[in-house]
Amino acid sequence: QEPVTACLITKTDTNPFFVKMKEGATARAKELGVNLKSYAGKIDGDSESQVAAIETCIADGAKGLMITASDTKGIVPSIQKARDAGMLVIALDTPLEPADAADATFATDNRLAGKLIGQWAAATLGDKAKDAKIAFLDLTPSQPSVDVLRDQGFMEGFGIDVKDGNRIGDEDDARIVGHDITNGNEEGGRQAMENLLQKDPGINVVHTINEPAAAGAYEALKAFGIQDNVLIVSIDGGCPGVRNVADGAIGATSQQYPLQMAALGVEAIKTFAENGEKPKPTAGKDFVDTGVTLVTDKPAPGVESIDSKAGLGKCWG
Amino acid sequence: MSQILHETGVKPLLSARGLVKRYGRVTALDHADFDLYPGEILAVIGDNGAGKSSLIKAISGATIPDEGEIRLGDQVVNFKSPMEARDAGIETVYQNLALSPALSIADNMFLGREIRKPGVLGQWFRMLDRSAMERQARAKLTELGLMTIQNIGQAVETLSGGQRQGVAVARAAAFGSRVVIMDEPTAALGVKESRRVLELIQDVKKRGLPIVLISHNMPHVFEVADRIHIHRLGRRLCVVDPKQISMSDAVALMTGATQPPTDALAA
Amino acid sequence: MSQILHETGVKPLLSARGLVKRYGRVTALDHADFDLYPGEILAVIGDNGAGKSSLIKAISGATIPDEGEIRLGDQVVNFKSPMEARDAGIETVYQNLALSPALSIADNMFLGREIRKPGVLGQWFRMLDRSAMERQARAKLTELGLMTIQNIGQAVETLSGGQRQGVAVARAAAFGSRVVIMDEPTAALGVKESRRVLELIQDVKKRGLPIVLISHNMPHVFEVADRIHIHRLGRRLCVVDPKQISMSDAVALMTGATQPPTDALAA
Amino acid sequence: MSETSAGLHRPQEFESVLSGSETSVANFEPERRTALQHAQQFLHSSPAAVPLIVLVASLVIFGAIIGGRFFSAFSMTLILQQVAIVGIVGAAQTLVILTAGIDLSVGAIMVLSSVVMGQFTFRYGLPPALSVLCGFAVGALCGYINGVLVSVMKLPPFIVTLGTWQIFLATNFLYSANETIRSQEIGAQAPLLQFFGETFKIGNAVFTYGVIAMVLLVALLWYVLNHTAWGRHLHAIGDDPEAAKLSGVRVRPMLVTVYVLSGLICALAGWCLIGRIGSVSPTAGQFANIESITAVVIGGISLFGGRGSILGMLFGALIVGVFSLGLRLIGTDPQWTYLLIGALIILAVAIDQWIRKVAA
Amino acid sequence: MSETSAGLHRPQEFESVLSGSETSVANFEPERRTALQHAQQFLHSSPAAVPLIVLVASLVIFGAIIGGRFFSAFSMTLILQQVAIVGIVGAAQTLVILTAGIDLSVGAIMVLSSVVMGQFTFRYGLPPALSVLCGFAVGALCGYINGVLVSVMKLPPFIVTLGTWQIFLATNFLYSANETIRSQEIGAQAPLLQFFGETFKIGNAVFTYGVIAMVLLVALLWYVLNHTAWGRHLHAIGDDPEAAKLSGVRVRPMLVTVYVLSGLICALAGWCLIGRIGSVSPTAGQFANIESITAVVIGGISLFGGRGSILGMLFGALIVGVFSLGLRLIGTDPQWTYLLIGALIILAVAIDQWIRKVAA
Ligand SMILES: Nc1ncnc2c1ncn2[C@@H]1O[C@H](COP(=O)(O)OP(=O)(O)OP(=O)(O)O)[C@@H](O)[C@H]1O
Ligand SMILES: Nc1ncnc2c1ncn2[C@@H]1O[C@H](COP(=O)(O)OP(=O)(O)OP(=O)(O)O)[C@@H](O)[C@H]1O
Ligand SMILES: [Mg+2]
Ligand SMILES: [Mg+2]
Repeated sequence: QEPVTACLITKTDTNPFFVKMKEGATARAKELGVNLKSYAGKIDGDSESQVAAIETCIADGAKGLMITASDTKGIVPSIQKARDAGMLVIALDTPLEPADAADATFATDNRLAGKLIGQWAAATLGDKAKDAKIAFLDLTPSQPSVDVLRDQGFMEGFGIDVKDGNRIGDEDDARIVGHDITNGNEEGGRQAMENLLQKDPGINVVHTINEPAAAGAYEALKAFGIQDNVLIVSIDGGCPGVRNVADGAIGATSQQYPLQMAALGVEAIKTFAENGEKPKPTAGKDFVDTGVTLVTDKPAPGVESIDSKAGLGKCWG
Repeated sequence: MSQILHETGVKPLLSARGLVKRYGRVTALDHADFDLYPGEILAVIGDNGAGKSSLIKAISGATIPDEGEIRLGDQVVNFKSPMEARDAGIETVYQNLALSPALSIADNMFLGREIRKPGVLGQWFRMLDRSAMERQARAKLTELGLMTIQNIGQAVETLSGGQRQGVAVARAAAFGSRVVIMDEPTAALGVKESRRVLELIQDVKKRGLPIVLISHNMPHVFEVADRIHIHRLGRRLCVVDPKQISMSDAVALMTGATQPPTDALAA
Repeated sequence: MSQILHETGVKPLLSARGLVKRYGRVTALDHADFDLYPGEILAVIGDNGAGKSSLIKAISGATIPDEGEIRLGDQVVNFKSPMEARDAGIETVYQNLALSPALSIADNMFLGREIRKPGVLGQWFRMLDRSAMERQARAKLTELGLMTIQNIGQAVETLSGGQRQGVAVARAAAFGSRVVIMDEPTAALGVKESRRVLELIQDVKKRGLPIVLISHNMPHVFEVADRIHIHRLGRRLCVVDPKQISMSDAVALMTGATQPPTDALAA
Repeated sequence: MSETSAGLHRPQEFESVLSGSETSVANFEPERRTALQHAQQFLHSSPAAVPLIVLVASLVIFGAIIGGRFFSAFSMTLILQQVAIVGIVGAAQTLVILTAGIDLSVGAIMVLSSVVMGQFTFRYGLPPALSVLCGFAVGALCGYINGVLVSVMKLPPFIVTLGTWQIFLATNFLYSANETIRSQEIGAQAPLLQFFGETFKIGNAVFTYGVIAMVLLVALLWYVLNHTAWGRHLHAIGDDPEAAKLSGVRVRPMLVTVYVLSGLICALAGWCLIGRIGSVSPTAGQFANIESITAVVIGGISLFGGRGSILGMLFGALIVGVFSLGLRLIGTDPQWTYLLIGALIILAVAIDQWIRKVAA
Repeated sequence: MSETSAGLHRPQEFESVLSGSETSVANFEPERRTALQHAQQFLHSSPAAVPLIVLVASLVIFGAIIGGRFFSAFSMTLILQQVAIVGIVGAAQTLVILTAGIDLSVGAIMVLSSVVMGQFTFRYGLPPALSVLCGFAVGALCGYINGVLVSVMKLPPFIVTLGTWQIFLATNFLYSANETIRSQEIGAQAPLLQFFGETFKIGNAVFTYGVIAMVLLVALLWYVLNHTAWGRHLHAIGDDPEAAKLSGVRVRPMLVTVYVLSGLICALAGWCLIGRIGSVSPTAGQFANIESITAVVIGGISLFGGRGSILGMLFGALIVGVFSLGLRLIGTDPQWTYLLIGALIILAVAIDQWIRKVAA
């Protein structure tokens, strides 16, 4: 009997998050004897490559595919083709729009992840939260859904009126110094931080879209000599990020579990190939929540968290 | 309008008055005049940089003069492009040839006046009639007895300098219906090749077309020219008759060693 | 080695034997020979495409011949680049001039042989001595009496064709220590400018340097040449003495109308 | 050498001997031609032959390695589908490159046109057919801007399109407010926009109308470039614009036309893009410029203009498609694909250079 | 015109009159020069003047709009810091473009070198200084590959570097396995790698060594390009490679040297990059090629080679930096920055063209 073929399609193959996702999937696939093929876009937002990858999987006769979609709306027709070809489609990390376009979604609750760091920041500042000065380092100008969910989740957690919860930038809270884009990397993080500090050097809270952006922001703060006066919060929980928490560069980060996501995905496809059973969503949610945990060495009252040592044990990358 | 050195009564076919052309700080044409009479060979001579090429470029539509008036027959013309001058019957061989290296000889000869297939193919699909063009190109080249080219479809870049010059001259001679202008057609050519071009010029004249010939080669000029236009410092200095003036005198005028007699002076 | 048309005993300064150069399907040089004797002006004539430029390119290191041997004095030389030929004292004015349009006259004259500042600046920081180069360039141009250029620092692209040719010729004449080669230096020049170049050639000869002159202008060739190398179909057909042969005979040989007498034939 | 008027109108004496000279022009033929030289000669005279050979060879090699999964009607037509957009944009790029230009803004024009088609329908409620026309108008306008800057202002095409690329792309993001229009909505309200994504089957082979559009477009342009005066003029401009102008080609209007046409073709690509990805997404097509240039280069078209065949571009695009699908099916890291395509680009010009040098 | 041997060695008769001819070369001077023409003349003779004027003007305008927040020593030096990497890569790009080439692979070489510096230290445990040397060696090797393909194989630089860009970038990802090395680890174990990120203050002005490196590099190259034989030769090659070769410039080795030098400068940029972002990240520097070409173009350096000043490139980079920071401080959408920079690119060449045309 031919081994089950499964596909993993990530946004890029250069971001450590997806690299680790691929590693987790590969390791589990090897254990289970699944033949795993992985594909990726060239850059974040490169939907055409993902479409081509889906088509390749169909041509390849794969039994199932896992995808972190670059264009969550745009990819749907291609996903439908894969499902029509009898494949199990699992959205990893990023839900599709509509979410039921995939057979299942294995994801972090990004809004919750944002909310956790928001709550932590508010609790850590205590009374000073009333007149905090907050910088938002976002992903790209196109406001992809992760960006929106994390950003708006943070605001909810911190106690900012989000207005339209599906849009960044319509808030009018005086504590927001501004938003800038980072492309999710160190370079962008540093430049965005510098620009916002130029706008208001009194910034004391920085929300970053991911840990590379946080690392870049930290470099900028260090160059300004104010790194100790500013709280940086982030989301990801990759090993470099958790170590940055341990070193105090990042105050707190919401850890997600890409390896587990991918591993669960591979298992689900294997099960589906054997007996046609589809995975069921987590109770109370419309997706399989792979969990999110706040990692910080300065726990704040009322926010559940683990310390960086524990975080390091579960980190990826 | 003075009709220099020509029987009164005959009107110039092509004439220009007061042409001015400036390139940045350089004034290439400084109120230049020009007259070409029917059926004659008019030589234009002058020092390097005197403005000869600029003059014929202005006349043939390759540049638009800043000032001045050009008449073809009785009409004032304003050529905006070489195409328009060509449509009016003025064909020019430019100093730098103006052939497209990668195109074939036939394509080059018919560039801008392609023949289309008859019928629907040509009218609706605008399909070129390659074989007709090649046939005609071969016929024209053979008729002018200019060269022995095996393959009329070969790219111009594979031809020797002399052969290329031949194609350019043949194109002008074949299609010029009112005037043929040649800017230093023999400058890079050997003795034999130059001779062929001179013979060709005389053939064209026999067909009744007037020719403008720019050249630095005095013996050639004095051999073929009916009148000589001497250009100096961006304007026409005078027009002389090669039968009544020696080469030495022409060269002296051209280089500024002597001044022209007043009766030969342009208007 | 036959020493054509030259007193026995005197050895050629620059000679070549059996040079072959192929460009794809074209054989530009087909076992060509060449001899230049001390102190002479050797003219090279031939039809377009006969291979004259290819010959002097091979001799001056601009192309590397496929076969054949070149000797300078008693030594076999293998120039890999024009630089090496120049270092050996061979200066060449190429048919297409070889000047850099955006560089100044002085920069062009000293290209590849720049003068550096004396002392630490020059040795350690390799700084150019601009003023020395400009001074020397001006001196050389004036000494050769070739032109009236106001500003030695102006870019070559702002010069007229005649002036550019002047700079190229002056550069070769000024720096050539053993041989000066000129490929059609007067092709695009007017009567006056051509005359200046011919005078310059004779000046250089007076300084004892031998000169190779390629030209299609028979009167010029017969005026200045001591010997005439006739090139045909990629090889040396014969060498003739302009004092003992008429222009007609030379042209007849060059174009293949007659065959050379056996005693003038190359080895 | 006494000079008398009697001497006029007669050739100089030394020229009289010319009548006896050989009449043939010096003509060197090589001693003997080797098989290699014959091959070079052939390849030189048919510019699309090399990419075609490479295409066939890569099909055979991948077929041998991967087997039936690759060498099936389904896979072959899949490659065509995946290549359709690049092929169409590549056709626009070919026109521009044949005039010795380059168009870095093709991708931006494509996506801007597709966004206009979508937003005009959904934001302003125009009938889809009208929106499509508006999309084409925008493509033509963008091309017109490029064309005027290149031909009238005489600015270098590389710089012009480097600038307009950023301008058109930014306009696209600002205008669309980064909003994607969902496939379901389009399917329900304006299926015309997805027209080029519709498929039909012949046996196992699956074609989309986008593929048909690409093939027809390339065939049409091949005809126009090779069999009409316009095509000849375009080649002449790329070869030597000054010579073209002097020998009677209207260079300026031709150049404007070429860029406008390129813009229109990009708009067509934008329409096909909606069909291909289903939705209207302002972030699509980021690499269309590099991919189209890659196809053109691998297809053996000279970046210096005037030389090459549009068929070569099509083969070039297909070669990239074959490599991408083949390597993905083998399961190599995508980075190896990029690496190989990079090597392929260099190899393609190296071969081209070699053919040209030896067969000159 | 009878021909006798007595007639030899004498000029033709008509030439004898030349002794009386005017000795001056035809010389046309314009009637009178307007102030505009004077300005054009000045701008023509100093190629870096236009970008300098634009730079000063944009500083003044943004200063007027934004006020002290923008117009402070601190902000000014911040722009310098943000521009340092582009300025260094732009210096490499300038060298290549002056030879009428283009280098699309600069960003890939930069990031590959930085990855080598980091990985050699942390993966193999080499001393940081040695790793840095290895990084430079890799940069030089990449440049050498480009140089050989361009000068020895005679392939067009655009295509060569289009290919090697993809090759070097893929190599970078494959080799690094996409692993980022953290700033804290580098700071603890190999601070040398972050050397160019260290800052020092003069009053309110904050400088990094990276900024110093950029300024010194540009100054050095300016000297070399304008005051040494090597620099003159480089200009001559860009102007007309055939002419340069025939007048005694060793074109091939020069070209190889230029590309190797470009690779080395990119490696330096890679080192500075580590300093700037703290960590070693294989995904950095993706847009360095476009950004450096933009700086060069806005700086008034001709893409056709031979013309322009490296100082212009520096001003060009700074103009982009001023616009980026200024627009962010005003609070416009980042897309407006791209749009304006696109317009700036076109404007820059248009002005350049105008100056050249009228002052020719
Ligand atoms: N396109 C141009 N741009 C700038 N200057 C030009 C241009 N064309 C001609 N000139 C200048 O105009 C003047 C006249 O040039 P033109 O070519 O008409 O002279 P010419 O008499 O044909 O000389 P030649 O005998 O050398 O061909 C020269 O000083 C030349 O430098
Ligand atoms: N770089 C080259 N590539 C291909 N063919 C060449 C090259 N250089 C010369 N040839 C060919 O070699 C032959 C000899 O050319 P060459 O330039 O030496 O002739 P020439 O005697 O100098 O002619 P002219 O009097 O026209 O200058 C010609 O057929 C020419 O086309
Ligand atoms: Mg002229
Ligand atoms: Mg020659």
